[in-house]
Amino acid sequence: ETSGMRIALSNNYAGNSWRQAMLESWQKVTSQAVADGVVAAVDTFTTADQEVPTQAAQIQNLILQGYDAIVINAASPDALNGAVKAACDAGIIVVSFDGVVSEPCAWRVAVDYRQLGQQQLEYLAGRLPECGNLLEIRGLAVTSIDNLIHEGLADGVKTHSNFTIVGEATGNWDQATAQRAVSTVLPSLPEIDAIVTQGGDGYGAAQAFRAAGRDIPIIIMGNRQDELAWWQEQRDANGYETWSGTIAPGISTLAFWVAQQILDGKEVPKDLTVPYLTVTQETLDEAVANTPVGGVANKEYSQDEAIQAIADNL
Amino acid sequence: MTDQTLSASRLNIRNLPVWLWSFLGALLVWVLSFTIAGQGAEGMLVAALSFSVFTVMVGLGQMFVITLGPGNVDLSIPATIGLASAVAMKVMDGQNGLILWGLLAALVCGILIGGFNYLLIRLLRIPPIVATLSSSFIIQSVGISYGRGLQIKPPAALSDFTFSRFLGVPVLAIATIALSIVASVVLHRTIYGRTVLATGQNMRAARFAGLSVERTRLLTYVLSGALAALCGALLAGFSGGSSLSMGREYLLSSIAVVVLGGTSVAGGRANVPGLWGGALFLFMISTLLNTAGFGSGLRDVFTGVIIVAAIAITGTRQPLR
Amino acid sequence: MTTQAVHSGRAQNLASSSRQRLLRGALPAVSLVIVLAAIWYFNPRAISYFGLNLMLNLAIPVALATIAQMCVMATNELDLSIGAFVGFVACVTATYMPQEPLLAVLMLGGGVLVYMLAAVVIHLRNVPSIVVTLGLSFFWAGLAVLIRPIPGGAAPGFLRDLMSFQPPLIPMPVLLAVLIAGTVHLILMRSSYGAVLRGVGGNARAVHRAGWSILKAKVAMFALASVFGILAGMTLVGVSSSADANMATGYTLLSIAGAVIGGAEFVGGRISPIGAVIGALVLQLASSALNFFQVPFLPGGRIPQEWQVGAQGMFLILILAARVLISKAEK
Amino acid sequence: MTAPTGTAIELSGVSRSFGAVRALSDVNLLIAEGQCLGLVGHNGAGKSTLMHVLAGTLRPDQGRIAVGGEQHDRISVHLAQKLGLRCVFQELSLCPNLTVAENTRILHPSIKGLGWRQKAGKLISAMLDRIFPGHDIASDTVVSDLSIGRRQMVEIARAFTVSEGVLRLVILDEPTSSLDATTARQLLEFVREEVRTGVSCILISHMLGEILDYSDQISVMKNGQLVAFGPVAQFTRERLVDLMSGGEHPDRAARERSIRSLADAPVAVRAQEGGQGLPFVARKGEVIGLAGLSGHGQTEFLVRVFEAARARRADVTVAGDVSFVAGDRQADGIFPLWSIANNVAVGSLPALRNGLLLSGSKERELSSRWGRIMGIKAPSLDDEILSLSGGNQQKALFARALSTSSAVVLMDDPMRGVDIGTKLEVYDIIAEQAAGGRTFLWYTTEFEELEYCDRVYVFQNGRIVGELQGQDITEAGVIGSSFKDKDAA
Ligand SMILES: Nc1ncnc2c1ncn2[C@@H]1O[C@H](COP(=O)(O)OP(=O)(O)OP(=O)(O)O)[C@@H](O)[C@H]1O
Ligand SMILES: Nc1ncnc2c1ncn2[C@@H]1O[C@H](COP(=O)(O)OP(=O)(O)OP(=O)(O)O)[C@@H](O)[C@H]1O
Ligand SMILES: [Mg+2]
Ligand SMILES: [Mg+2]
Repeated sequence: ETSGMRIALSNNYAGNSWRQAMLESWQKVTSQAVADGVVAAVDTFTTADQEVPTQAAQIQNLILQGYDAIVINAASPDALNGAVKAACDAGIIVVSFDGVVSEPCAWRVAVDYRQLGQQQLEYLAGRLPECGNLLEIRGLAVTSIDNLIHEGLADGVKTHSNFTIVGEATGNWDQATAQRAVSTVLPSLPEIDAIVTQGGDGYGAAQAFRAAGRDIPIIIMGNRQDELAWWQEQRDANGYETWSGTIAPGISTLAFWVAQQILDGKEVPKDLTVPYLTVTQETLDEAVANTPVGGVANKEYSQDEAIQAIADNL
Repeated sequence: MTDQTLSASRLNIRNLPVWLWSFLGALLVWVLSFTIAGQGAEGMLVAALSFSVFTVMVGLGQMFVITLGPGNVDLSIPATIGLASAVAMKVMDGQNGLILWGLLAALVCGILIGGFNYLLIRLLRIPPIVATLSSSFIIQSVGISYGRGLQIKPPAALSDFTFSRFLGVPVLAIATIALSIVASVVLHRTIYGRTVLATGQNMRAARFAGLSVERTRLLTYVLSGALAALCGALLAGFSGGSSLSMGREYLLSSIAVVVLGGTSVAGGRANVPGLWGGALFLFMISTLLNTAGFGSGLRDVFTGVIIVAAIAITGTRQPLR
Repeated sequence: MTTQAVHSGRAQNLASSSRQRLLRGALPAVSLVIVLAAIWYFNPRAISYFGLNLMLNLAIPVALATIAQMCVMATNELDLSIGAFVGFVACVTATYMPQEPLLAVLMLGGGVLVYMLAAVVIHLRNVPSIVVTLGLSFFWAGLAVLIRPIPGGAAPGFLRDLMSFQPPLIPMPVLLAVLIAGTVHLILMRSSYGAVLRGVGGNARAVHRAGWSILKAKVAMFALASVFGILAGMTLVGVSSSADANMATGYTLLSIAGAVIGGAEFVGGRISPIGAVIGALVLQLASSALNFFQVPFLPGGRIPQEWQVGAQGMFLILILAARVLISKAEK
Repeated sequence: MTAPTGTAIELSGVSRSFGAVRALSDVNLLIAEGQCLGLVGHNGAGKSTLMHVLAGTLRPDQGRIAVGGEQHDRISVHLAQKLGLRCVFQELSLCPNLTVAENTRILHPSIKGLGWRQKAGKLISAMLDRIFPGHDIASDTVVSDLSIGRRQMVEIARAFTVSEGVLRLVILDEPTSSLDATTARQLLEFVREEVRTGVSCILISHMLGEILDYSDQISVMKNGQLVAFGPVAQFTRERLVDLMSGGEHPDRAARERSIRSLADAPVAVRAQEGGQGLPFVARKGEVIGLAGLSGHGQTEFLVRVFEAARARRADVTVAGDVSFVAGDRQADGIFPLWSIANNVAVGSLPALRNGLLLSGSKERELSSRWGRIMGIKAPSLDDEILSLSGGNQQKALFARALSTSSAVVLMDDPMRGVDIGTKLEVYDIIAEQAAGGRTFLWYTTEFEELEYCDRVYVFQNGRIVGELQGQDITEAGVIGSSFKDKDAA
């Protein structure tokens, strides 16, 4: 019974399409939940910058506001631990998703990023049986997500030793940054057969190749609409084939239901892993059709799906 | 006597125009980069030109602002780029026929932002650094609620234009060089430019000399906003769509190219060619470090060391009298 | 008798300009009171021992960083690297301090040396501090990434204890803020060498002509700044219990804004340590407490999510706009 | 006066060049103990440069300096302090952000420890009381709150304070340029008193009367060289002018006052005074003096007129454009990064346009014409303005204002530091231009300059308390008006 309880979302950034989709899904699902009387109130708080201390301060304020649970998309896995611990000490349930926190008292909802990295190599091994030069686009430096995907990719290269990573660029999961970074390394690189990415950066890489006037290799895509639309366009024009795998922004709604279930007294494991969202050549048309222009391919969770996901992880 | 000859030779180095240093730096780093890579000299140069276009564009606006004197700086450039790119893309709606309207809408948006900044600075007497920081927060919010963070694609013609080349040189680069020449003429040969330079040296004296200081300050902030907006619209064309975070890179780099290019942070002295030197230099540094295969940590360390070393070499010892 | 009349007129005028100065000096304090009152109005629970502790413990590192920035501003320079430096210090502290304290201390000492070296370069080569510190910001950020490629580490026990210490009656952050403001006020505003240091910002040539070394003064100020930067990084780790290389990049702008709210100016060596600390507190409260205000006429009674960022901008503007009332009288 | 006793300082063969400019060439100078040396010379003669060498702020290219019998190749700032050489520079050298006491402390490394503030405050207050009895400067005032005249007073008093060691020499580089007549006299009287205790003093001034009345010895400099040296009795005003100018500037007696009747001319400036002040009217072609003790609102009045010409104000009406000659050239006048030519031309930009763009040739033409008229002494007008001597900088500001087409010229004590030869020429230019229909509003702290005015308004406490005309413009008349009993009003 959680109808009297209040839940808050602590978010540290709202400036890109993924975060906007995440917030929109959250808004949609939680306002329905409030209307249905499942919980008393759900409030959303976003900080002005992507700063750890600001978010920590925000969490400390949420403690003062007396929320029953706080759902966090964290700016840092470790540096918020002080604030998260304070929340737990105050008897508040803390659920983190996407950017998860390492404080043991909190719950974590995430995808298996390492697996996501390995999977990219699996796909490429199927496409390029002989061998290949890879360009790796990294995400935001010093984040655990970037690190996990990177390790996954490294594992993949170890398994499929005919691949070599010949270059690396830091794209910060952002198309403009990725375009710029790829442009700086491109002139010095040999023929590239494929680009392994972390999502949000594939389209920028394609733009960089276009600007340099080079043939576009297989670029593993994220789930942004521009990436998918470009892929569809290329497929229609020249039969371009690739694969996409990332975390769906709707994972925020799963975190919400997890928090609600915990408040309800259900047993929930501290670590919840859900499958990442994939788009393949077959599902591309469907994915593009379901994604708003400029938005992100998404999946939102209902309460039942969430209960199922919890059960799967037990 | 030796003292004399020494000071004479120092005089010669001083006679080198300031902006030449940044070009020399860029050249050096470029040579290093393609030597390490063993290839790609031309590709690096073209890439550097293509991206410097945007840095120089916002750098021009920032340069005029910084020249207004100590404390003057426009921190709202990144947010303006983000918002203007969204406005432009939304108005263009992917249709070639609407490109001009989209550019116009972006410009209006930039002009309004510049005017707003000036109002904060003038009417509310807020120091520019904090005024533009505050307004950048507001612009971000406007951007979020206006564009919902969506990434809208540019019309094909705009995108093609930003990629087009003339004799191997990006057309956008040629256009921006022309813009720089105009800016240089405006700076040195118009009353507006003179007023900017005078205000930067001594605002009270500029007023007593009969110059219209306040109108000039307004124009300068508006100019900075407009150039940032133009940059936003073109950048959206170049990188295939608008995004709110697109301008983030330009917060530091717009200031960096201005000061690396020899413009005085204390105001009153500006240098247009130096902007290009500074922009090319910055881009070449990241080319070099990326080519050399450094991880992000080492890359940053070296970037820092190179910038400090470069500026220390070009500096001059000036005795206090 | 006649000269008496003349002089009393002048004295009045002088008194009014020093009254304005006083009023301007009190402005940061007034804005702090206003912010606290607003918070109390919307959430009385927050203005309590527990509440102040939670709301202000993260303001301490900001206040220390602001003081560091102010030290640099006092010499007419600007430090664009303070945020990255605080991040570097945090990484060193969380990574090495608990196990290898000596190494950590050495690295932090190296940080002070680099700051002093920067002052030497800036002065002797006559180059703008903005560029030098811009370069240094990359340097510190890079080192931080090298030290902590992924976030983590642990706060040394003494820092955790310090930051979570609960003295009777007055919350620790309040106590620390007063302590910091008081100490720096003594060093810079009341000591005799402090006057020389500030004089460098006011008129370096005059100080030079009186026989002082401007180089030494600048180096001293930068060294002081680095010491406060180190304290900021250490207290930050004390509060957040582990480190992240990017954790303090925002401190650069925050510290400048805090110093300006506190009454510092970019040229002329006009600074106010007490004001700077209050400015930092105001900023901290503004960035975190603001969004919890209940605004009756808005849907949901709160600032909508997409406007929360903008609301902080408006808030900053409102605080600084209060200056107009005083400046208007002044000009 | 008395014959030289011991030698305090001896300069021999001192030379110094700035690029092509030979500011000092082979100067030999002897400063006797307990005497006041008057140093005169045209603008740019090298007086300040020589003082900088003595104060250690400038290194001579050649030459030796003996202080108290000890030889030095050069004097560092530090050594100068140790030897007891103090200098009040032509450009003010106080830190505006510090209080008067803190500024005093900067000169005295020995004042430290607990209670240093009180010590420094007492020291400076006592000295201010001695030199300028009746001053109103509190030691805890922040210097930026003081008017330029009062800053000058603080700096002078500071130079005479002693906390440890000896005070050997005090250099006063145009100390009276920002002081009104009363304070200037207080200072000079004090200098006489002080030299009697054995301190030496160098007094640089363009007011030859001061030099002749208050020095023991006089040195005349011209183009970087010492052209005459001797006891004061050997010199007269005429001889000094002759020596300085090489006979180029024949000295004239004060101008024969021509009483012009301009009562019918159109009004150029009209200001209504709130309160009990008199109204202000200036007619086309008039030269109006603003008199009174310094710091009584004359500058503020000029600024009000200046602003009224650019934006409508209810209380002041101005017919036509105005231009402004700043007195505080560092704060209100020069653009330090620009050349002399740019600094001159900046006042007339609209007239220098060729279509939309400024014409370089027109700019050069204008600035070289006015550079010549004003006699700015520089190798080239493309040199930096800061390479000019103080007086020459002031001439550039004059050139800026006069080269415009403005109907009204506002002058804020504009002759600070201008040498006598140039002054006379500028007076002529002003008279000529006034005859041509220009109106001049002229605030001056020099009484002699009021004689060039058609009418004079006397200011007190920000209000106009008197109006003098024609033969009534006498020192006594002005002082009488400015001390008109205020309590009675
Ligand atoms: N820093 C400098 N750089 C170049 N030239 C200089 C510099 N300082 C002084 N000069 C030149 O040296 C000469 C002597 O200048 P100085 O200031 O000593 O004159 P002065 O006798 O004090 O004149 P004034 O009465 O106008 O103050 C001038 O021609 C001046 O232009
Ligand atoms: N009406 C007034 N009553 C009292 N004090 C005044 C008045 N007007 C001016 N003052 C004082 O004199 C100071 C200087 O004013 P102002 O600049 O007008 O003087 P000034 O005549 O130009 O003197 P100076 O040339 O020495 O600076 C002001 O800061 C103020 O303190
Ligand atoms: Mg001089
Ligand atoms: Mg004055």
